[in-house]
Amino acid sequence: MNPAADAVQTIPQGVEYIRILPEIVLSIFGMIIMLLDPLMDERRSQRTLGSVALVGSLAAIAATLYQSQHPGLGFWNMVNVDSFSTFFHFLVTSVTAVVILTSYEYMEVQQIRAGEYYGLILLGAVGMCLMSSAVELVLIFIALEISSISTYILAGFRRRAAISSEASVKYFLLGSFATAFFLYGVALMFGATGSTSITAIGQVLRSGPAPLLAYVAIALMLVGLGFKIAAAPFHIWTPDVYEGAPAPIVGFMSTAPKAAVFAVLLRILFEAHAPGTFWLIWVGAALSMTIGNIAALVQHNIKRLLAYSSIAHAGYLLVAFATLPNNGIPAAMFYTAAYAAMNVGAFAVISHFAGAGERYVTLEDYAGLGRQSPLLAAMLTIFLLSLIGIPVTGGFFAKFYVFSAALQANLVGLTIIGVLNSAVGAYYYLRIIVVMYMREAREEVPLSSVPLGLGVALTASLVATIYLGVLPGRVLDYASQSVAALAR
Amino acid sequence: MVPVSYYLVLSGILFACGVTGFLIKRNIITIFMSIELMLNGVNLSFVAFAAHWHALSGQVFVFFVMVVAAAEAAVGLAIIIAVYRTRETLNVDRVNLLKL
Amino acid sequence: MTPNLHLWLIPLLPLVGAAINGIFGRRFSRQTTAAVALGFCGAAFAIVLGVAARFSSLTLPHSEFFASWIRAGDFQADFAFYLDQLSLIMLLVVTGVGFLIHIYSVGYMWEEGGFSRFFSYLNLFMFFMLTLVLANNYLLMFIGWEGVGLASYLLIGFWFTKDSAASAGKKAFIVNRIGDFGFLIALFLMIQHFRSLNFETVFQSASSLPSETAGAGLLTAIGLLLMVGAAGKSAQIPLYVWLPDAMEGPTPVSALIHAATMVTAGVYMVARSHVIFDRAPMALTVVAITGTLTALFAATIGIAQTDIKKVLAYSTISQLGYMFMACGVAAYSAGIFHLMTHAFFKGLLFLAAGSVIHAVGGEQDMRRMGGLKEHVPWTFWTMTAATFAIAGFPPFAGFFSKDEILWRASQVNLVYWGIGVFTAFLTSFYMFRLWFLTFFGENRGEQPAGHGGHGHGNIHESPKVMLVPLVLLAFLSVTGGWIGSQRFEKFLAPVFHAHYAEQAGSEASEITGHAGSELIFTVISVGAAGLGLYLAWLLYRRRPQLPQQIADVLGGFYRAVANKYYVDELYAILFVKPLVDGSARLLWHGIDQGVIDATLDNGAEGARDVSDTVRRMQSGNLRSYAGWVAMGAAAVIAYMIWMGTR
Amino acid sequence: MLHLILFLFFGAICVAGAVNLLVQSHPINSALSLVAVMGSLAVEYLLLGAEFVAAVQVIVYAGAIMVLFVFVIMLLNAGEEERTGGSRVALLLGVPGMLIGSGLVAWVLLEHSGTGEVAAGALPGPPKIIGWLLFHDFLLPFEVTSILVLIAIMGAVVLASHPETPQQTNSQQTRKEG
Amino acid sequence: MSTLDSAILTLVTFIPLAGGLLLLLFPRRDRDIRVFALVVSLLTFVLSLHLPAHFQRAQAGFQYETDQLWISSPNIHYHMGVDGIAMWLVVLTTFLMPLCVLISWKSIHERVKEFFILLLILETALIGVFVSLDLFLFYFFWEATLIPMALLIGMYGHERRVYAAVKFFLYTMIASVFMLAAIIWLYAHTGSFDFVVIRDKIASGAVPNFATAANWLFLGFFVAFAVKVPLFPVHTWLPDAHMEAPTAGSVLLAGVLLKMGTYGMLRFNLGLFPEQSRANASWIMVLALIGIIYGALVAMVQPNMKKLIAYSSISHLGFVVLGIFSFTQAGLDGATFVMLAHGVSTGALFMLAGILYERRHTYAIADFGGLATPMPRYATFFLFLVLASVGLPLLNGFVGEFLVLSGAFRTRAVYGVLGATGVIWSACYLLWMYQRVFFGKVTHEVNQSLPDLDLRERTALLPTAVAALVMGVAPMLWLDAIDPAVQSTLAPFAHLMSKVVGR
Repeated sequence: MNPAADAVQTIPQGVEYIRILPEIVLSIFGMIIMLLDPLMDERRSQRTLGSVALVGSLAAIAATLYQSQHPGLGFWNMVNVDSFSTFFHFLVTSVTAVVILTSYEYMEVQQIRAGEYYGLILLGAVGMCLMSSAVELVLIFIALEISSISTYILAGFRRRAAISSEASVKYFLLGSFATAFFLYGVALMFGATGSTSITAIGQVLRSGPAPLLAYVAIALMLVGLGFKIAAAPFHIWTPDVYEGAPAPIVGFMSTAPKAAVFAVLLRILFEAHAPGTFWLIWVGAALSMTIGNIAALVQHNIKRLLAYSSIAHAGYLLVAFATLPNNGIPAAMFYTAAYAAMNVGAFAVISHFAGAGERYVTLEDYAGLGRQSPLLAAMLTIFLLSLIGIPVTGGFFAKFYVFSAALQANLVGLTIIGVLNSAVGAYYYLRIIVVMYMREAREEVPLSSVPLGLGVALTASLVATIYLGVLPGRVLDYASQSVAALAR
Repeated sequence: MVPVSYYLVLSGILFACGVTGFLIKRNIITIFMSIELMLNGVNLSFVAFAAHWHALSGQVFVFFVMVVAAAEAAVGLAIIIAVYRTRETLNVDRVNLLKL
Repeated sequence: MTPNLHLWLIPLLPLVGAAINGIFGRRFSRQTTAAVALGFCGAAFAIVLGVAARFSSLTLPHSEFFASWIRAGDFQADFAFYLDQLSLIMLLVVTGVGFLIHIYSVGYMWEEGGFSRFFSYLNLFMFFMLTLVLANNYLLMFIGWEGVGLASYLLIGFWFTKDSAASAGKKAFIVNRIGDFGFLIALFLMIQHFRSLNFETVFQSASSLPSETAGAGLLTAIGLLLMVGAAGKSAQIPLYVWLPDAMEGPTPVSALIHAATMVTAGVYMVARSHVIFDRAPMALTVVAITGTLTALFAATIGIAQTDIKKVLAYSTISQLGYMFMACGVAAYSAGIFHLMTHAFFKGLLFLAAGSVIHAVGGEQDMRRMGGLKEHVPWTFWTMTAATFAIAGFPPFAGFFSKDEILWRASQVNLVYWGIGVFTAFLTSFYMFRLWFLTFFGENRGEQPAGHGGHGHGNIHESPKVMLVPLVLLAFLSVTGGWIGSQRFEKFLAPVFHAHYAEQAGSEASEITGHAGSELIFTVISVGAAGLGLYLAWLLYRRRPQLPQQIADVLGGFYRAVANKYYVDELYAILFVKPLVDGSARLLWHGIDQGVIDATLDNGAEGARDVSDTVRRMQSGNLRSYAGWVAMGAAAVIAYMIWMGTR
Repeated sequence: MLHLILFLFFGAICVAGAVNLLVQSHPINSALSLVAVMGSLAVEYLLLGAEFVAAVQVIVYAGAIMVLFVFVIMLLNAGEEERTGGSRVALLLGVPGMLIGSGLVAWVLLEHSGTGEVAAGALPGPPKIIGWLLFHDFLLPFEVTSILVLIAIMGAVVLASHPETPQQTNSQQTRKEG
Repeated sequence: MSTLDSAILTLVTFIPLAGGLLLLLFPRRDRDIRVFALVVSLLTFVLSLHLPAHFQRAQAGFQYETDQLWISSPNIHYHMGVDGIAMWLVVLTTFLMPLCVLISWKSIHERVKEFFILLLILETALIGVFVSLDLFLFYFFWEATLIPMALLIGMYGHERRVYAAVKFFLYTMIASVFMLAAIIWLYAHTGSFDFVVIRDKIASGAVPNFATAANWLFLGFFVAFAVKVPLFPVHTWLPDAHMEAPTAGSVLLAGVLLKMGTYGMLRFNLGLFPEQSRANASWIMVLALIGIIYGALVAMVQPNMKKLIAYSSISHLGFVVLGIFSFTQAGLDGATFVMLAHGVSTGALFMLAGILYERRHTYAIADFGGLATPMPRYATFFLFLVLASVGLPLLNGFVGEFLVLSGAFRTRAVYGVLGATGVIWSACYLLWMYQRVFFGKVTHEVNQSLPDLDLRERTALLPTAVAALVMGVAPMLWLDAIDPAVQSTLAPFAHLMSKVVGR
């Protein structure tokens, strides 16, 4: 970055547009969908719009790959494209693609006809992508709002179901509540350091003892972000929202926005060098793991169960934040990727299985799935095993990296809590497997054959889960490159 | 001359009032208004800090917040309408199908 | 270069027979089965005879190594055989008597189901017994030791549809196992201290240790543990309880296993280990006391038994007691001598009893017999010979061996001798009681009305194939002792005295020195036997109503004796019941289910409760959620401010 | 001095409006209180010199957003608030939490904000400079907000519109099943 | 070294998996599936025979090694190799598997395809456990055994199968988490998962903080293994799991899965933490003894044949642990031998129980009685294997137990003595059970007409009987490979011994 060049520059250079290329691509496709929607016959629009959205997300993936060749800052230090943000861009866009594939069938079965659905997913993804590349708090805030507001709406998309709109309103109100905290934190951080640029804040905070105001600011920002990643004690919205929201959307919002918020958290904690957060993270991690796992033990609704599981996983992930950046950052990044792969996959199965009006989402409904649809059951089993953390699935290495980072930082206590928790957690995932294979179906659950789109989505998640479990090295190596950028 | 911290405290009070409103009000619309109140409080902080740092960017942020608030308001009120359609109530205490 | 005797053939031949009959026997005719069984057993006998013929040309002890069995670290056990005078005698007895009993069994079992199974087991027994006898190390001996136990289990439970037979087999095996437990521990001690179980190595090491006269030490411990094993196998107090029950097996089995061969394995083992016992006087004393008490105890029970085989069983226990008494006073050769003669006459007694039972169609209660003398003359006369032999009347075989034991016991302690003589009196009494009850007087049995299995209708003499062994054994029972204890001892001397025992010379001189006093003791013991005969005649021939009167007078004591002193019941109350009940109630239901699983279940239940509590947080009310968030925010802010002001 | 008086006066109106928002049980009253808060806040902005912000505050916030609120209140015919006691947690945890948190923050702001005093109109924010900032330094956020607005429009359209026809068939089905 | 030698372990490990995956493509014609599973398992067995056939018996270290970098970060290697101990356990696994297929031929008639797929996957995982020399690889296979096994129990089991499956899974899962923590610690402090590397580093004292953590690490590994063994008091999952498992599941559970625990102790607890093993040996041996006696006593009073055999496994595995922690050559040789012998004879006993279940759909001892009359062949096989299990000399049970006990006795006499009581107990419970099932008159009319063993069942049982006999008569075939491996395992104890005991 050359300050002199920066000063004279009045309009962004071409390469800077490349640095927001995935966002641009996603926005364009989002808008295309918006424009196409009213022009098309309602009945056939779903397919076409979905395909457009898929193409958009694939194009965004391509754009991400292209973008990775052009690292650097852009738009007057607003965005920073480096391996870190590329990683998350790739993650978010991939998840978007898979969720879109999952949604084809789901939308038809639920008889939801709204082209806006895909538009919202794509535009929401813009926010998530931006969150990971933004290095300015206000931009982060706006990006966060983009992703949040689109998910508020998406959560309420099953408008015929009372629980869906309830989920939406709960999510919306609490989400806005939390964003307000985050925003207040941004304001105070601005007050404490005179800047909202993460780099500049980092310089200030590194240069000497941080002003007390900065501590408060960080506290407030952590409240806001903690809410978004569903870390205890701010996890409380998760089960309700996950239960009410449409299944593919739950898969989406439990992974992509979360990953993006984790990216923000990483930037704030490591790049901005937020002081004094260690025990906060420690307690948050321990609480999240414990509460998530314990509360999940007795759940019957599978979506709700996975909601608690996502709280627990947020806890595992937070463990990485309490460690040293050298190991912690790659571990956390890997975890988000692995979690995304397995959770999106699991929700893809759930979406397929839920049936019209999401009637079949309780554990009992899964009885006999192993017999009825062995392949689907096997896939769900693998995703669940990955969530448990059985080797040769991504979930194992995710936990492995996190805990070994923790042990290298001598966080023995936290590691033990985490390890015990993952043992407890095994129980409720196992319950699903048990029900699928070992219980006889009480009523015949109608089950259509797996359509192509869903099949591709499932296969992609499965391949990703297994790939991360068998050859985690490349992904981890890539993630490790970010260490230099984030932790100087 | 007025200490900047007065402004800050005022903003803090507004924020706290917003939080309190969220906690004690039953009507969803009023709760949403409380959130707007919180955002307004934050805005005051931005402006006050802008004055402190002599940085106009602080004022610029307020615009962004306003846009966000507007967008939120549009979406939020739409969601509230949707909820009202299915539940025929605006009392949050009655919007509790999802629990445990 | 010592010649290779192919000793492995001796045990292996019966094994092959067992295998052939076991696998293909179902398809064989009875003749084929019998031919196979007798052929292989006879072949073994023939080889033993061949060995005996070449015996004088061998350098003894003669060892043959065949294969290494177990090697772990510095421990090694081999398939290797060991032949000396002692094992030769045992071999002769086992194969000889065994062969005769095989022959007898052909007749006895001819009409039973499972003919091939029976001979397969019988041959299997021969295999293990011969292994036991020929082993050159304790572990190989242990194979035989356990193996004969197995064969015994199988044969006792031969009529497995009879619950009592099945139980008796199991009891025999388990009680034997208790003895084996002691044996095993002894082996461990040897491994630990001598690093080997080879006889020669062990004895070499043991003989280099000083005699433990002052206090109990390693050798005493080994000796006592070996004695536990021997007590199990040879039915000594307190482990004798299985033997009477073992009479549930077919009679030839009782003759072969529970009289002639297997039960004497304990004696053989003690004699074989004499190097150890010689240096452990305390262990030796225990052996002697056990033997003496068992001899007396079993004899008293024998008096009141009414089952012909049970009488013989207790008599066996009693006679085994004699043998242990002999070993206990370090008169090993006397013990072995008695072992041999006992094999003859007790084998004969059982076979004859079997012939009687056969004759009366399966009846075993002596009270239902009587007057059989005319019906089964061959049986009667052979049995008579055996009875006189066991009672110790000269010149029958039993006289020589028993007399030798008593005399040697008297040299150590007169109490042994006294009890021995009294036991001899009791022996004579109950044996003649049996004799009179069975063969004399009126037939008290109900007229056998076409009893299915035998189907002859009338009391009848046994077929020739059964009588030939009877006659041969009768001959041996009469003449078996004529070899004379002195000559016998001299033959065995290399085993018991040659390189190990240092007081060999002095003892030999003692034997010759006290010929005069020996005569007195002999007269006394023969007199005791005669008294027994008279009393039996008086009670069961002259005044048959008298026993009942005596029994009435004795009352409780008689009942105790008739019920074998309630030992079985005592064991049941003391050991079996507490173990079974304790295991079921305390361990299984108590600890397993009550403690461990309950803890786990409660833990799971607790986790559920906690889980339920935790999810109460999720009240569904938005404002509550905001409350949590606010509280959490306050906590975070407070913490961060604290961090900032520190 | 005048600055302080004006600050306190309008600050008092602000706080009073905020408290009134909480106290009023009819949403329309709360909405009007909020308008009062926003209006007086605009004055506070003016005091700090942020004239453009003040203007936008009145136009966008008080003018547009609050109208939307009032519109919805009217649309849904929202009446008096019910006094339901749905949540003890909010009172037992939330309110103390709020008090502790805001007390601490207020203390920090008063004692450790690191800020000095400020004169009236200390930092004028004329539209020109603000505009330059918006289209230069903050170009990207500015553009991105358009996406946000787009989403808001889409969302509002989707959510506020009546659910499509299948609703009837579906509800009929459920009725039949019931 | 020929190419086959370096690839053999990979082949043996993964052929079953490949077979399982191929089965996925099969149409649902049950017969074809069964035949194919049999062929695959037989092929694996034949291939695995290459191991003992070309094993350098005198050599102590690992053989047939392959070592390839798998994942660079963390530093995970595809490192496989066997010593004499592991080799025989591999062969045991491959030996039992065709029998399992045979024994499941008819008893599994629903979801046949899934059953055999699970079985084959399980085989791969089991073999993998024994051949892995990389801790990560080991942990992977370790966990991988859990799932197919739990599914086998849960899908094909009896009434309380779900409870049993969950109990099994959770028990072992929770315990193995401790091992994972220990493995991660080791990795974090040595930078390697390689067993040999870590062992050498520990031995040379090159691991930072090892002294403080060592005991915890030892316990982490130990807990995981102890549950698997299972050692008193964490054994209660076993009876339930056996009770509910299908026959093949029980055979593998008792035959191989439990050995994973004892193998783990032998390889990892002793291999990595000799000092801690020594320090903890006394209470572990006490637990093993409790297991021996307690398991036997509880077995004695079981009214259910399968549960009885299950408790007998607890007793037998107690011998193994006793032997391992005796730190004597004989003890470890014996422990390894008991593992193999128990696998054969108890596996066979479970097959026998399963055969009976197929006919009568009950395991309750009280439902039988006098079976020797209608089913003489069956009774003969049963007796033979009972005797093998009881530890009759010349059958496989004896050699191992004898060596274990003599080893334990050498370490501390009272342990040997108490352990030797197991000899009595085993006779008690097995013979009592045998008597109640086979002897006496036929008490239930249904049992009168039970068919005897058919050809398939005999084919499945005969190898176990032959193996039981051969192992008893010629144990050297096995021991001469085991002995050097044990010797090298015990090498670090030699100087410890002199240090601690002063002997």
